[in-house]
Amino acid sequence: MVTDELKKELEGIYFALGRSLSAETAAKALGVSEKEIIEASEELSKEYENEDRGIRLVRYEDSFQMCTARDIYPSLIKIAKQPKKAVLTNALLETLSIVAYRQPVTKSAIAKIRGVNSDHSVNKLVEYELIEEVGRMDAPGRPILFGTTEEFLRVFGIESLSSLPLLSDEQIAEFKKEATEEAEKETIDI
Amino acid sequence: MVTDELKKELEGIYFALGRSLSAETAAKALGVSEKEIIEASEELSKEYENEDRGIRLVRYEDSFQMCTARDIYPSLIKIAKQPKKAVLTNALLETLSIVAYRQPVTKSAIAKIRGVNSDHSVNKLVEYELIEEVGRMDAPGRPILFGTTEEFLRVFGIESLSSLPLLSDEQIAEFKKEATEEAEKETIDI
Amino acid sequence: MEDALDVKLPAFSGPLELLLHLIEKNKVSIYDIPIAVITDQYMAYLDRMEETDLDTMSAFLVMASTLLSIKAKMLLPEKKKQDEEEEEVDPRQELVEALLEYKMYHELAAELKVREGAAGLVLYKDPTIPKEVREYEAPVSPDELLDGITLKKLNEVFNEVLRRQKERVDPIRSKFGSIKKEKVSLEKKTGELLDFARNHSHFSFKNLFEGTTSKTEVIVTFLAVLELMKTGQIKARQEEIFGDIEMESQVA
Repeated sequence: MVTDELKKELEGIYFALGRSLSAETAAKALGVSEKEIIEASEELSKEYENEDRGIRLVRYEDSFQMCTARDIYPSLIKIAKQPKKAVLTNALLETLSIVAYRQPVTKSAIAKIRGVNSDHSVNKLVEYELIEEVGRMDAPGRPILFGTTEEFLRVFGIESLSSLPLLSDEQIAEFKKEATEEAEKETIDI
Repeated sequence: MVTDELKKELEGIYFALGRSLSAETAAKALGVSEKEIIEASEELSKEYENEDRGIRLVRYEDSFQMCTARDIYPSLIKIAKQPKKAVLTNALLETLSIVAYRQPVTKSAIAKIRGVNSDHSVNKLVEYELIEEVGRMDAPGRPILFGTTEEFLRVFGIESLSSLPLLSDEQIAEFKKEATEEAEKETIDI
Repeated sequence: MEDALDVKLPAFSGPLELLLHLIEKNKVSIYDIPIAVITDQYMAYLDRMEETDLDTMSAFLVMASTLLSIKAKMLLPEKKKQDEEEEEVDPRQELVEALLEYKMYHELAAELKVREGAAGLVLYKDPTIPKEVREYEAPVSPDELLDGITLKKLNEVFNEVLRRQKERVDPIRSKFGSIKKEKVSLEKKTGELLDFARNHSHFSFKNLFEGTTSKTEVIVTFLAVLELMKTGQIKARQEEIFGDIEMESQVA
C-alpha cells in the first residue's frame, strides 16, 4: 500500500538528489519493498502530469529522477541567462578614480592608498574593460601597471585623459610633500 | 493576477536553479511584475504546506528558494548527503550575533563588546559568506562596516532581518533598563 | 571528590565570557560582584589557562589588571564626604555595563546555535541546468555600470580617498586585518632582486622599495639586498651620509 508519508519522503529525496535514484537503493534506505517505492513513485509521477506541474518524475528502468516539465524550458533559459546586475560598489569607484588619476599604477600602490587589498576591484574593472594593463614597473617582481582604457574615455565622453578634472595645485603639492616624507620615513625605518 | 502557467514555470525554475532567485530577476526574465512573482511564489509555498509535500518554498527577503520539508530529514539523510558545514565556534557565534543585531557595525565595535580582538572571527565569517562588507563608516580612517548575508538567513532559517526572532524588543529594552536602573541605584547607594 | 587539577578547563572565547561563567558559578549578582572572590578565581583560571593566541591572551591580561585595579579601589577607605559635590561612582560600574551588554549577545549566540540546528534539517539541491547555460554571464555594460557617475564625481571620490589616506590615524595598525597579510618570502625576493640585477648594471637602493606595501616586505627586500651583497652579486656605494645608496650589479 502506498502511504502519503512515503510519497512525501520520496518527493523530498528526488528533489534533494537531483540525479536518478534506483528503487533498490531507496527501498533499502527507507526499509520498504522495491515494489512500494515503484508504486509510490509512479503515483507521484502521475500527479505531476495530471496537475500539469512545473516538475516531473521520469522513470528509467527501475530508477526515478525529478526534472522540469519540458514546456517551461524557454522560461528557464531566460532566467538562467538573465544578466546579474553589475553593481558599482564604493570599492570599484574608488579604485577606478585612483587608476584614472594616478596611472600608470600598480595593484599594491592602489591598496596602499585605499588601505585595503584591492585586487578584486582591479580584476573586476579589467573585466569590465574600464582599465587595462599598460606595462610593467621597472622594479623587482616587475609588477603590472594599470591605466584607463578607451572605453573609459568613451563612457565619460572625454577625448583624452588631459580633460580629467584636475586636482588643485595645492593638493598636488601637498601630495608630493607627503610622498617624499613617506619615502624618507621608510628609509629611516630600515 | 496569478495564473497557473506562471506558477508552473516558477516551480520548474526554482527546482532547476537550486539556488535562491530574486523576484526582481524572475520578473525581468519572464516579463511580469515583481508583485506577480511574489504572489505566485507565495501561493506555491502555501500549496506545498497545505498539501504537506516533501518539498517547500522558503522566502528570504524578496528571494525564493526550493528546499525539502524539515520532517523528512531522517529518511532523507539516509540517501542524500548533507553538505559539510563549517563549525561555528562560540567566538564566531558571538561575533555573528553582534553583527546580526548591530548591523552595520565595525570590527572595533565588535571587539569592544566582546572584550577581545575579533578580527579573526570577522574574517572567518566573511570567508563563510555569513557576513559581508556593506559600506564604510563616516569616521576617521573610514572603517569598514559589516552586515549579514542571505546565506546567514538560510543557515539560521530566518526569513528576513526584520523577523530576527531571538530577543523581542521588550527583552532588549528590559536589558537596557536594568542596566540603567542598577547604575542609578548604585550611585545613590554610595 | 573533585580534584581541582583533574577538572578540564573549559575554553572561554574571551575575558567577559570567563567572568560571566564565574558570576554564574558563584551565584552572585552581576550588579554586586564580590570583586575579591571573583578576581582570585579569575587569576587562578589565568594561571592554568592553556596557551592561546597573543590577542586573546592580552585581552585576558588586560581584564586581570582591570579587576585588580577595581579591587584596589574598593579596598581604599571611603572618603568621608570630603567632596560632597563630587558624585562617587562604583568602581565596578563600567565593568557591569560591559558585562550586561556582552551577556545579551552571548545569549543571542546560544539562540542562534539552536536555530542553526533546526535550519540544518532542510536540504537544498545543486542546479540541474546545462553547465553552459548556468555559467553564462552577460557582459557588463560600462555605461549602465557608471550611470550617473560624472567626471566631477570621480574627482570627488579620488579626493575623498586621498583625504582618508591622510586621516588614517594609525597607518600601521589600520593595515592589520584589512590588508591581507601577504607572505613575502626571502627566497622569492632574493630571486626577483637577482633577476633585476641581471638586467640593470646600476640601480638606486631607494628605488628598490618602490611598490613595497608592508613593513615586512621592506624588511625582506632589505635582507635580500644583504644576501646578494654577501654572495658578491651586487655591490653598494654611498656618496654621502643619508644620501641614496647606489647599487652596482656584478651579474649584469
